[in-house]
Amino acid sequence: MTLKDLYTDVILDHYKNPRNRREMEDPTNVANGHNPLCGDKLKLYVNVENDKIADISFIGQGCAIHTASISILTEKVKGLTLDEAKELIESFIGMLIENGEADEDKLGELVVLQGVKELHARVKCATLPWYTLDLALFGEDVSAEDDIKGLEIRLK
Amino acid sequence: MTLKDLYTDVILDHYKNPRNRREMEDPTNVANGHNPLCGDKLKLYVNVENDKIADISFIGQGCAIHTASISILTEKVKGLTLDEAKELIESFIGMLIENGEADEDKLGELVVLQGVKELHARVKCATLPWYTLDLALFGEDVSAEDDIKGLEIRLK
Amino acid sequence: MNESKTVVQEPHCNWSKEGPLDVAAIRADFPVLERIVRNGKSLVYLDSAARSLMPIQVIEAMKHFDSNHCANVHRGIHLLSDEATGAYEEARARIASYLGVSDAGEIIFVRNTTEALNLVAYAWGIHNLRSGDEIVLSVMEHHSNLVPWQQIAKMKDLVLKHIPITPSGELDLAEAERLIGQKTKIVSLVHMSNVIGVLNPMDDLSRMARNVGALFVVDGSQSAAHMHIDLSSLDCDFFAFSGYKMLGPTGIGVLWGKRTLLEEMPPFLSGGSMIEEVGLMSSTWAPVPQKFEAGTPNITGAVGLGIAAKYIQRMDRNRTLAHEHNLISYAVERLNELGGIEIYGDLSERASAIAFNIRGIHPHDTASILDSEGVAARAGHHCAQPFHVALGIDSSTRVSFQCYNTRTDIDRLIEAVIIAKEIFGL
Amino acid sequence: MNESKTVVQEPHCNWSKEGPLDVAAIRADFPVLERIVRNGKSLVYLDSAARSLMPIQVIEAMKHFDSNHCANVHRGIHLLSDEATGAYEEARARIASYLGVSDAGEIIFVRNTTEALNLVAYAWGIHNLRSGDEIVLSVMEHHSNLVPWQQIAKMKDLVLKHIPITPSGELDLAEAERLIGQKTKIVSLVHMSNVIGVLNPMDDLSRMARNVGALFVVDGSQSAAHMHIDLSSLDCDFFAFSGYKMLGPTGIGVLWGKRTLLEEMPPFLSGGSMIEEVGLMSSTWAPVPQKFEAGTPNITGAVGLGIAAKYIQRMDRNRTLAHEHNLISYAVERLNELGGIEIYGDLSERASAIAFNIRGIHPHDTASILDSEGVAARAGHHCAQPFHVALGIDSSTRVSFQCYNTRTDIDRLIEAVIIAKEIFGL
Ligand SMILES: Cc1ncc(COP(=O)(O)O)c(C=O)c1O
Ligand SMILES: Cc1ncc(COP(=O)(O)O)c(C=O)c1O
Repeated sequence: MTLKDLYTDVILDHYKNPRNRREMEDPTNVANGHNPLCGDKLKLYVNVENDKIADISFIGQGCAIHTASISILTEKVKGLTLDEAKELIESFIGMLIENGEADEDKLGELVVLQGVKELHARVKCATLPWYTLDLALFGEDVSAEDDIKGLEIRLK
Repeated sequence: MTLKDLYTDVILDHYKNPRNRREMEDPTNVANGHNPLCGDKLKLYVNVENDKIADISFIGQGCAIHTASISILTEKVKGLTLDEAKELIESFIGMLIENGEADEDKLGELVVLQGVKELHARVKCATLPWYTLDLALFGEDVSAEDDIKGLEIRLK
Repeated sequence: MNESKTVVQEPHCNWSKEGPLDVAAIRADFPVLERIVRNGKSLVYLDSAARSLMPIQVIEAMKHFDSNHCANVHRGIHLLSDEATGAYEEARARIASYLGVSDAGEIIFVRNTTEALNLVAYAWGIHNLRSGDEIVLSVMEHHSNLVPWQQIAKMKDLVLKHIPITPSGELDLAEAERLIGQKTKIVSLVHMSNVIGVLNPMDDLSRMARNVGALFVVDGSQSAAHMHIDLSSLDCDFFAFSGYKMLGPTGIGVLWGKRTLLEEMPPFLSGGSMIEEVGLMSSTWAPVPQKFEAGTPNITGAVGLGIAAKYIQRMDRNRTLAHEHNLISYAVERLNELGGIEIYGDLSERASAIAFNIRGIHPHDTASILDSEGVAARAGHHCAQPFHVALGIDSSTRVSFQCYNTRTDIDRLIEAVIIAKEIFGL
Repeated sequence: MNESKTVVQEPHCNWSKEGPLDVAAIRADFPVLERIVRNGKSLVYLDSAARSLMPIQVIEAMKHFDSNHCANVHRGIHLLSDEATGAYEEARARIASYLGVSDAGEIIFVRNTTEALNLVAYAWGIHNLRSGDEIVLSVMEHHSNLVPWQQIAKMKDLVLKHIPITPSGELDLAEAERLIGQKTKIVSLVHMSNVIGVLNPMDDLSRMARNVGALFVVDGSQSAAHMHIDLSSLDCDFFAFSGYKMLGPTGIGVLWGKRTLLEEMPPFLSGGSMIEEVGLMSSTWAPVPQKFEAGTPNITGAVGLGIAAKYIQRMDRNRTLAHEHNLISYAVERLNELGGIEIYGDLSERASAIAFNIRGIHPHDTASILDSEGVAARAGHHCAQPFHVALGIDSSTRVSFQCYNTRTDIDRLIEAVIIAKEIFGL
């Protein structure tokens, strides 16, 4: 794979114009994601209403892979139920971490990130937002402003 | 060299019947020799009168090389002037440490220890008594009971 | 991380993995055994307790790694660095498997046992020990399991106690029971003696430590090389050993610790690689095990150690131990036949080493004569001065064994001992 | 001791020792340079500041040592142990010669720079520093020269001060003069930056430290690999570096210290090999350098480092530095031509490394694209987070150079940067 195939227009577009990059005033759930190895940091705000993701946004900076991953994430999960979000998180992480096939039906646009799998050192760039979402939705005590130190352990 | 050639009758005789192994009541000079690497320890007593070694003795235990070296030493230096003793010390150490020829005229019986040179790890067994004598005669503050910690540095 | 490909291949071995140990074929893996040493004699290496030899599989794996994957670990995006990271973490996983540990993150790479024990003494000790607390060691310990505790004891005003030995050279368990009490915070003991080869009853000792809530630290320097270690059943908190005693290279060793303890402990050495974030005035720590691996590690050493572990696992530690037991029994029998030999410790079974003296010959002379006959043995206190004091001697001659030794080696030893006795007219 | 024969032969080199560096012939010594990496591309290795490659002479010397002289050092009477001791001490003497040090006993082998700096911080620091004492560092330091001092500062209630940088990225000497004052007990500074390749004016800084009677500690991790070091004229007290950055193996590094200081200092790690006599309750220390080398050292690593030092000395560090200066000037020129590139530090001369960013591309993306073109570079904070903060950035792309790099390598770098810009539509 040459990297022209990885850095598609979709990824570059999300990198240059990330969707939903803003703070949120009254989120129900918040989590911080941090990859100390590369310095990527993000804060994810979620507004869950009636078991559905009514709104989602983030702040933070990172590389193109990271930014595209979080930007697409916010678009894809808005409106999903918590169960549906959980399923998507698992599919996405499964695509990059396990040796399973990418489920195109479920993942849609997210399959553009599949190529990251071949670049071990970059996998975390793509998965960090998803682990952070998992934490925001299903972690313990995530409504508080919790600096999630342990996150990179799960990424290792 | 097989070790039969090193462990001659002379060495074994001195090992089994070391000469002048006894404490001394009123020595003028004392030094302790210690090789922590192998555990050899000796205390050397000298009685210097009118610039001559009137009496010399030692206590301590060690291997055959060490014991023969100290035993022959006591025999050889008794009666020597300090200058003569210094010369002998230098000849002996020179034989084992430097690449010079052994001076048989000066060293006499001591040449039986020449073979030790080929056994790097054993050279200190043979030289320790001589460094200790040097210290006893010419070191600073050696009339006191001085535990010569630094000795093995000089042996290195 | 997603490591699909193996970077460092497992060792290829030509000998059979079934039946008794095929020592002749195994010997062919050890290039040092081809050495001709003093007086044209072929080498008989009986000093494995000081350092074991290395099989060509380990030497070649390291050479291959340095020739192909020479890069630093962690953080690197480029292929070589990714491969080096993969190989380093593979080595960690191999050591975990060697020790029966399921969480490879509990494996900390250090230089040697000494550093591992210092790490525990400093990082756990400084922060958890209070004046008057007691540490129980034994008189059988290697200096590395004595001196760091002496240092901490001085710093924190602690009390050191030492389990004595019985006349047969074994730890005195009745005394141990008495010494390990309510004030005991750490019990740190050698698993297998590097002097007389006795295997200590760790289950009993662990139980005593557990009963009083003390940490149980095991110096596995010798045991890791000679017997099957299963840390899921050996109930200890820390286990330390060095690579170069188990067919691996120098400069790499292991501290295994329970994750919960490691996570609570402050770091020991600090600097690059063990941090999360660094500010000018303070920093936060990376997770375990990185927290304890400051600076660039011995990457190639870890790779070599991983292969050494696999090599030993292929031989099967039950097979090698049986082989060594056989050899040692034979050696003890032959030495005893000679007469005039004092063997230290009155043991029914010895692993790895025999310490003895020929009456009337100082061990340095013995070792020199053995050396001149091509037999590499060690003489001295073997970094266990207090143990020698307890045995009532200054020093001893030690012969120690590994998978590659044979009965012929012992016959050569016996011949050399006979020559020593002859030379000394005994 | 009486070491007549050389155990480890000096490296044999095929290239000419006169005239300009014969880089083509030198490259042939480095097996990794034959690697085909991503997408069938040959390797362009521009990550020597993280780890330099190893010449075959070093790799073979280590293999030869492990295959022939595999034994432990110190104390051993038998031939192999005597040879191993000889080789280890030979390595110490080679390092002394490399550093212009006449007393080889001042060379202490450690794992890496990080351990060396921790040793100074703990062993010297704990015993000599008092509440309120000041330590002066700089914002340019590698984490390894920041975090150990933070730890000691916390322990002993010390004050840390940091020399800032000027807009051009150099240490601000006027500020240094102001910060180094009567309360300063230690000044510890990096000799050559691992990020922007600036060479700090150690003579000026040393004078400032001397004026107030402070210790002067030099982090020579980068400088030891790239320039002629003469510790008889560089007026410092401690000098630390790692072997794997100067064509040697991982797992071995050096702390040089003045004998008088080393002799006064208590030991750091304790255990076997660093003791004189051990009792159950207390022990006495071996002389320098053994006092600081607890446990079995990385013998093979030291041997490899000794050969690496000789290899570099044969190339002649003035020649390699001139070669690297040439390359770096060319790289800077070509990068600047491209436009849209920010190079950090406005320096007339750079040694070893260039840190840059392509405007609009995150350095991780840059490094990945470089990697896919076969160019190994590094992206991140390079273990110098505070320095990046001072430069006003989060991270950078770093390319770094060694004797084996060529103009072709830089042309390949430039092509890859152009591809990165194309991919990102810049
Ligand atoms: C300037 C500088 N200091 C210290 C270090 C730390 O070296 P090590 O990881 O070998 O301890 C490095 C290497 O990355 C460095 O470049
Ligand atoms: C029982 C025991 N403990 C500790 C050590 C110390 O090991 P190292 O020198 O590798 O730190 C040794 C090795 O001599 C040993 O045999």
